[in-house]
Amino acid sequence: MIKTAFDYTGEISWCPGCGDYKILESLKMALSELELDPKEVVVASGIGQAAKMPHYLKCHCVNGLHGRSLPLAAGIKASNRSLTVIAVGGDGDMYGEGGNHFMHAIRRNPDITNIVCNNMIYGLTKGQGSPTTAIGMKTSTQPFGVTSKPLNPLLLALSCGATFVARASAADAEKTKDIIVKAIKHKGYALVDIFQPCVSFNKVNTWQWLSKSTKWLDEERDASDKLEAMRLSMETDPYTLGIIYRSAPEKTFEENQAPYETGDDTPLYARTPALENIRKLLS
Amino acid sequence: MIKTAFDYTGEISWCPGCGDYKILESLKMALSELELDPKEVVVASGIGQAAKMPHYLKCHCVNGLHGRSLPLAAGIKASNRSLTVIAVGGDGDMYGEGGNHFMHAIRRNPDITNIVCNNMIYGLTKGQGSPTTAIGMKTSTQPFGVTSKPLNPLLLALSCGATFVARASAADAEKTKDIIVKAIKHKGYALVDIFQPCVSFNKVNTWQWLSKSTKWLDEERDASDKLEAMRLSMETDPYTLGIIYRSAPEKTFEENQAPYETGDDTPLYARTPALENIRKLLS
Amino acid sequence: MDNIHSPESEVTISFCAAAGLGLQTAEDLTRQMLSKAGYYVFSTREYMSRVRGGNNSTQIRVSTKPVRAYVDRIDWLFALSPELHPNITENITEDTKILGDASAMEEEISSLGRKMIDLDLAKRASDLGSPKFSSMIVAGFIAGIFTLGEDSADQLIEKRFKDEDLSGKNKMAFRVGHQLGKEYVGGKPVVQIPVQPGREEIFLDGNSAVALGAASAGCNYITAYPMSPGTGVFSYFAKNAKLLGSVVEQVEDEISAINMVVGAAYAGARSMTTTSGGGFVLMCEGISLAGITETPVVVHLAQRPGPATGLATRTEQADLELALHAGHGEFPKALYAPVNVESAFRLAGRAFHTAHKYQVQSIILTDQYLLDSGYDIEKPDPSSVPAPIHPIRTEKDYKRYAFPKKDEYVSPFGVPGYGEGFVSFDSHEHTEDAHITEDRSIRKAMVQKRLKKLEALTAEAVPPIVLGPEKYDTAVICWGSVFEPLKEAMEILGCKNAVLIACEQVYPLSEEFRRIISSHCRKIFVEGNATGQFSRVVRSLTGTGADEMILKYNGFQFSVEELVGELDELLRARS
Amino acid sequence: MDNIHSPESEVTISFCAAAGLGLQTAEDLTRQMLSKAGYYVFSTREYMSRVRGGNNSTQIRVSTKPVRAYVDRIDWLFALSPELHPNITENITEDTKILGDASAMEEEISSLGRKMIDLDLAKRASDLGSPKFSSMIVAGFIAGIFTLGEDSADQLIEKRFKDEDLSGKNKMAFRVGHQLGKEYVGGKPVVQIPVQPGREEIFLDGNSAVALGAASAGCNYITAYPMSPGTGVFSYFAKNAKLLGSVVEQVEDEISAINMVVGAAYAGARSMTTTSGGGFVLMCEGISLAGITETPVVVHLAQRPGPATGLATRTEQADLELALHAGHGEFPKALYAPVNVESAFRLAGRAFHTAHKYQVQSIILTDQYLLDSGYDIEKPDPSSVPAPIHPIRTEKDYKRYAFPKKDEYVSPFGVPGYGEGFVSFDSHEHTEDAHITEDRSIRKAMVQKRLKKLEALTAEAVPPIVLGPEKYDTAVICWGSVFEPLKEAMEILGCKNAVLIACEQVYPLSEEFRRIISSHCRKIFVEGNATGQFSRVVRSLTGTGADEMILKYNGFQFSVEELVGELDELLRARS
Ligand SMILES: Cc1ncc(C[n+]2csc(CCOP(=O)(O)OP(=O)(O)O)c2C)c(N)n1
Ligand SMILES: Cc1ncc(C[n+]2csc(CCOP(=O)(O)OP(=O)(O)O)c2C)c(N)n1
Ligand code: SF4
Ligand code: SF4
Ligand SMILES: [Mg+2]
Ligand SMILES: [Mg+2]
Repeated sequence: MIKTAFDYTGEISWCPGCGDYKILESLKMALSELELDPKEVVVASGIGQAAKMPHYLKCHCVNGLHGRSLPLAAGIKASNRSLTVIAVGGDGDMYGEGGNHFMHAIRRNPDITNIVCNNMIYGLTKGQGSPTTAIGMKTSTQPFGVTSKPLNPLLLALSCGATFVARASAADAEKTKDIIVKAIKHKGYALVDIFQPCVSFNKVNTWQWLSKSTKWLDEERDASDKLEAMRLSMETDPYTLGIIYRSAPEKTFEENQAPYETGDDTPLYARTPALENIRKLLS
Repeated sequence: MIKTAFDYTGEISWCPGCGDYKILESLKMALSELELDPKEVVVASGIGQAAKMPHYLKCHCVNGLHGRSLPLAAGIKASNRSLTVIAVGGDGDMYGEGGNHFMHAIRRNPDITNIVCNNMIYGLTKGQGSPTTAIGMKTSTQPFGVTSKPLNPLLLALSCGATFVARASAADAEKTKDIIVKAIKHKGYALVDIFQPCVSFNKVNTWQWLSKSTKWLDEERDASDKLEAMRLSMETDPYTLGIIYRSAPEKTFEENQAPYETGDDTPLYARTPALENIRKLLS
Repeated sequence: MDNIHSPESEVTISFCAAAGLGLQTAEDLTRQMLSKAGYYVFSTREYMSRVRGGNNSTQIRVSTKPVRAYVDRIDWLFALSPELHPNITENITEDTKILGDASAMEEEISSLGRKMIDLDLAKRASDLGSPKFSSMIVAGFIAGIFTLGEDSADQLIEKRFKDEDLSGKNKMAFRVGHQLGKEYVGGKPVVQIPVQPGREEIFLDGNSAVALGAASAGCNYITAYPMSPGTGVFSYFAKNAKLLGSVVEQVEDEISAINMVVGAAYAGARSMTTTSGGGFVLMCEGISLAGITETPVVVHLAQRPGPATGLATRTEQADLELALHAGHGEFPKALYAPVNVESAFRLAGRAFHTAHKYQVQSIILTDQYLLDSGYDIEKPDPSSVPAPIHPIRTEKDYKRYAFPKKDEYVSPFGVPGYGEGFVSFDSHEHTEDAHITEDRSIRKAMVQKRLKKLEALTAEAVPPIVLGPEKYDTAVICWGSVFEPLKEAMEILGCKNAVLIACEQVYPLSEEFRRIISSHCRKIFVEGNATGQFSRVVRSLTGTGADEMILKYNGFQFSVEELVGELDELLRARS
Repeated sequence: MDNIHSPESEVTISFCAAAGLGLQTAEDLTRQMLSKAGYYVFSTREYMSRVRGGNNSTQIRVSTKPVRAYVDRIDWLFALSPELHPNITENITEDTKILGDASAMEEEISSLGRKMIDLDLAKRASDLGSPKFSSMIVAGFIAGIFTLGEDSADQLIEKRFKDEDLSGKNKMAFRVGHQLGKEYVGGKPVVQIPVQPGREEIFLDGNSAVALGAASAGCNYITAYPMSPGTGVFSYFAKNAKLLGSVVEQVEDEISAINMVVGAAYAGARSMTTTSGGGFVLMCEGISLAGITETPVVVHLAQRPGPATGLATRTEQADLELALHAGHGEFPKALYAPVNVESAFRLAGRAFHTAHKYQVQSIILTDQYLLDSGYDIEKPDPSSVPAPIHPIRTEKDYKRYAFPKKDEYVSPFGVPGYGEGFVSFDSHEHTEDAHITEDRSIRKAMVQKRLKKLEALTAEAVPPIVLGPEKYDTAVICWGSVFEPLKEAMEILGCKNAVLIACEQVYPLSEEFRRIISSHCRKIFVEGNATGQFSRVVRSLTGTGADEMILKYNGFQFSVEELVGELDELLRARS
């Protein structure tokens, strides 16, 4: 493994063989390739195995509530625009408990990168079905098989108007790194959903399944056709990997906010009360 | 107005000219056309102007919390399968506060009909932007114009796997009635999003706008092409009205549940504890 | 007592109309011109949860002395829409003058056994070109009965209607009303204009006061999901976002609202969210997050009657215990309960100060009555609010949750991107540098670290307002918006042996309040809820609660007269 | 006292291993074979919030007398993974026998100044064909030290491993261990097998007890969003859905969980949802909805340490006040706090009964310790649980919220589709037939209607368990899972002047409890939280709270020894 400025040296509590290690590696490589200063990077998460990731990086670690990383991250970004803000979490975290924030964060378009370690299972709570678990898969709380249709996060993001939608794979750290780099560079909200084997609880979507059931898109293709993106995101045999959709960046959440409208990017912590204007309002 | 078995005769607190009156009319006509017994019909809602609708119908009126009508309705349906259950509410109710339930109810596929009175505004709370408000529209809480992208509920429903997705219009009570009839008949979750002028707070999406900016689909068309449905739901000039998508019904939430698996449809209220089986578990 | 109002020194005007009739303009104008003329004015509103129709009312009390509370009495009733509600009809007396359109209202008024004065508004307004002018005729009429000049509202009208033609027509309507009013009182004002004490005051309602107090404390990030009556404070910020330099975001739900302000505060913003009980319950998870992460946030909880949707646009004080125990697990917080408009401004500022000084969560408990009521106050000084505490520049080995130095209560507050350190944040029990731990002794120490702040919060708690004699045998205790009606009631009763104790901070309890509560007097709690929540909180913390309670929970504020009656009875009962 | 345990009558075995080593099988087997052999067995687990690695422990107490509580003492320590935690290392004494693989553990054990017994498990297991057999060797070893037969687990192994080859190999591994163990004790059992009292008992843990109690009450609709430690009850229902005839749905979030069970209950299901504090806060909105709509629902709140994520897999009792004040607005509820496994079964049933009888919300407060602990109990009788109350057949003019008849507390409960009436449901303040109203007097009457149920809930409240002398000067008061350790501690102390008062219902308080609390004795509250929540609740309701408190909040249950120590000190201090 390449050394980066983001390397954490303490213990990691994931299971040996977990796909999260690979995603962590890709993320560190991406941050490093972008030559970001760890002190300008905030990685925010919810709760879950994937959501432990901020603890395993040398940068500002923000570990919030299950499902709530996106509003947390948007709050951070809009308070200090110079920070690079990444929201990371699991499929349950982002699409289950956090589903509403997911939809509306996309509409709001904060300039953050959203990485979802999609292992199609609830890992930390020991193997219940997640919103992306396949129909029929048996779990501890669905012992007769999952019955709800799996969510398609790519399609969902597209339908909410995301301008950068990608799917990567824990099995290909390098390509995943490339995608994360592009996602971070993309102005506005960017989704990177990453297939991730959970070796402890998901006996269906394994490393082997991953290599057999996915196919990378041509990197050079024009990814701006939305309907085509939708079609690609619905393919399941094999599943499409790569940047499914990318369109011109749009005005971000922060850019729309009053404190920054005049072009003054001073972070909110450094600002003082608008006493003069308040006096005006009181007259 | 035609008289139906569902007519309520008390006061209605909507503004004169509100699109909700027309939707109420369509709903009553639909229920009546289906010859449903009011005592077998439950209309459940959240909070908002549209969500007052159950009070204005003669049937079982269920008026729950803002955003929560879908889980409430699913709970009712799965407790007594003989009831016809309709969940009705506004765009804020269903797509804002209730956004997560919306996504996941579709995945769960309870046999309920979901009617959304989409006035692209928060009516009851006096005119704030809703998830479907157009960018740039000025409201009391977005005095400089809405900045988030409007949600496309049809696309969202399609991307979550709904098997019946339609958009109707308060301006055409008859056609809207037809669609509601079909939605109720459809086994499983069915979405009917209905454009509804809010004469008090939405000065953009008016009755006039409605007539100018929408176009009905041919009723006879085959609506089973999903990608085509997605395309249609993204059209905005004009907006598409009609059954955007309809595919073969799938197993419902209730059908998947243990109490009904053997084909016994006795409602849960009439069941007794499984004492013998509990004794078995205790041995 | 100097402040007791008499029929000579005051009149009360009530407007009753269906929602959506646009009476707001007439009300605002009335308030403004009377206040400009030197009267003291108080106004309050009660309204149904609907956009058009129904019947809402606004009360405007006009006096030669300061007025700040809701009364039953109605001297002049402008009954502009049918189906008056009991809060009006029950208070119509022989002395109430009822005005409006006979064509619309006569039947209803006579069924009440009363006569009405026909202003023939609809016709007169139509003659002027539109039914919309009705309300301007009413405003003019009021100017007339106070014998103000017929031009007394001209400036205000011009400000309101930029269009010259429209403004001209409104002035005309005003004059029509003015003529009628003046004639009606025969040129003798209903209340003499007070001698102008050269007041430099400003009309402020609770909503603006909370918003401006927060802004003065440097609030620069506010979120909300709309919910009556919590939305007013948010709308104020939205409208003035550019002046206040604040991020203002309406979010998808209350869960997002709280998490976003927690994120913002972590990054150094001074953030607040505003809601009502039904939204607040959804924020409890996020408040717990702020608790364990020691993130300073302010939550404005505008109370309304519950449970669930309850009475969406009405008033109550029934979310105190909810607020106190908001969030799972144990962590300290500070609860403020403004008692009036000045208090709302001051405490909003204080809430920010406390939150940031002790890295805790401040909750401001208001209610619909407080927020929708207003009067002229001395201009509040924004620099009277404590200046924001800025974050430190972090060192390389910065630890966000470092155990505080001796005699300190908090770890130094750093923010990401300012300094050499990493500023982390963790919702688990954590180590000093904000990483997950399950170590038993760290857990224990961190719990103690957080809870120890209660000492400081108690030491700095706002002492209660104490009004009345030095020696007393009875303490009449209230919190929040009940204060002003109760104060006026006690002034009227002229209680010799009873003091009024009003709590602006309801948790933790100040030492001063604890002393009073532990003294051997009779305690009467007056609260706007059905179970005496504050009395229960006080008892849980001190062992002493209410001996008697006066409670109200029908969606309305106590009126002065009602409190006079109930208190008098209780006070007599003992003596 | 007959129940005091001595080294002769009991041994405590602790297993320590990384998560994911599959030790569960060995533990289960040990428990089962010892219990079959006639010993009384108690087992409890504590574990980290991770799937693999770390270090978790299971304690199995084996005795000739009933055992039901957690102790510090460790007689036999199977240390199977390195990095033992302080809860283990601090309790290793000279008498503790430490067993495991020297290759993995010797260094660590000697650093503790102790010697270990090398079982050479890895090697022996590999010799048998797979490292997985380690745990079976351990189980066999335990059989050996108790001198059970080498075939004592054969049936159990066959049941567990259907595959004949696998089952055979496991039996072999067991025999290898058995031989070692037997040799080690020289054929003399560590504790004599008790005389079999012909017990017809069943091992039950808290999770199964709550689930089976609920099922016996007819629970036929359960929802959850997974959250430790609330998931166990849900998984039990999921696994047995077909036997129990229950709708079982894992939902998208806790908000959906509560609203779905409210909808189900409205339609006549007997529904429950299960969660922990962080999910419970999200349910408060829905509980308030159930409150105003008078919908009977049961919420199982499995407590763990907070705030926020806190210690996700550990135990605490810090959500009592949250539960009591859950939901905005004011409405009655009933709070149960099972004290042990029997109590969990009984109270789960009771919670349903109360909820449906009074159309209120019952909350069952358990905690991780209670849920993950178990012992052999007399088979509970499902028909001892009150039978479900069935809805009425509605008449044409049915009114869901009809004011109750004199001396009744509830409106008759109808459901849609059964009878001639419309059964409506409204989250606003409503009329008798469930339509929105803003009428002041109906509001007041409806608030009173709902709150009046508290009278009945109080009258029917479960009285406390009172153990000890008739005359006493000290009451040691606890609630929930602290009961069993406290009971054992007090037995050991042989308190002559102190009674143990354990509350199985924490709200409303029973008359019996109120009588005790108002008596002039010294009150010591023992609680698993940092602030003495129950004592505060009691004080808020009675004016009397704790004189002293023993509190613990580091994520672990009180051990018997700890309570003996702390209580002894307190009791001596006074006398
Ligand atoms: C409000 C709330 N509900 C439930 C939980 C329990 N919980 C923690 S992690 C998790 C799911 C983890 O699954 P996922 O997000 O897919 O992450 P993974 O562990 O698979 O990486 C759940 C349900 C919680 N912490 N908070
Ligand atoms: C938890 C919660 N948050 C906020 C509200 C306040 N509220 C009531 S209705 C409403 C929005 C209404 O808009 P919509 O759902 O579009 O319905 P409409 O009135 O437009 O028909 C809001 C925000 C509430 N009742 N509950
Ligand atoms: S449980 Fe699954 S997701 Fe979690 S660490 Fe283990 S392998 Fe990874
Ligand atoms: S506010 Fe709008 S949506 Fe509500 S009743 Fe009036 S017109 Fe209809
Ligand atoms: Mg997952
Ligand atoms: Mg709307």
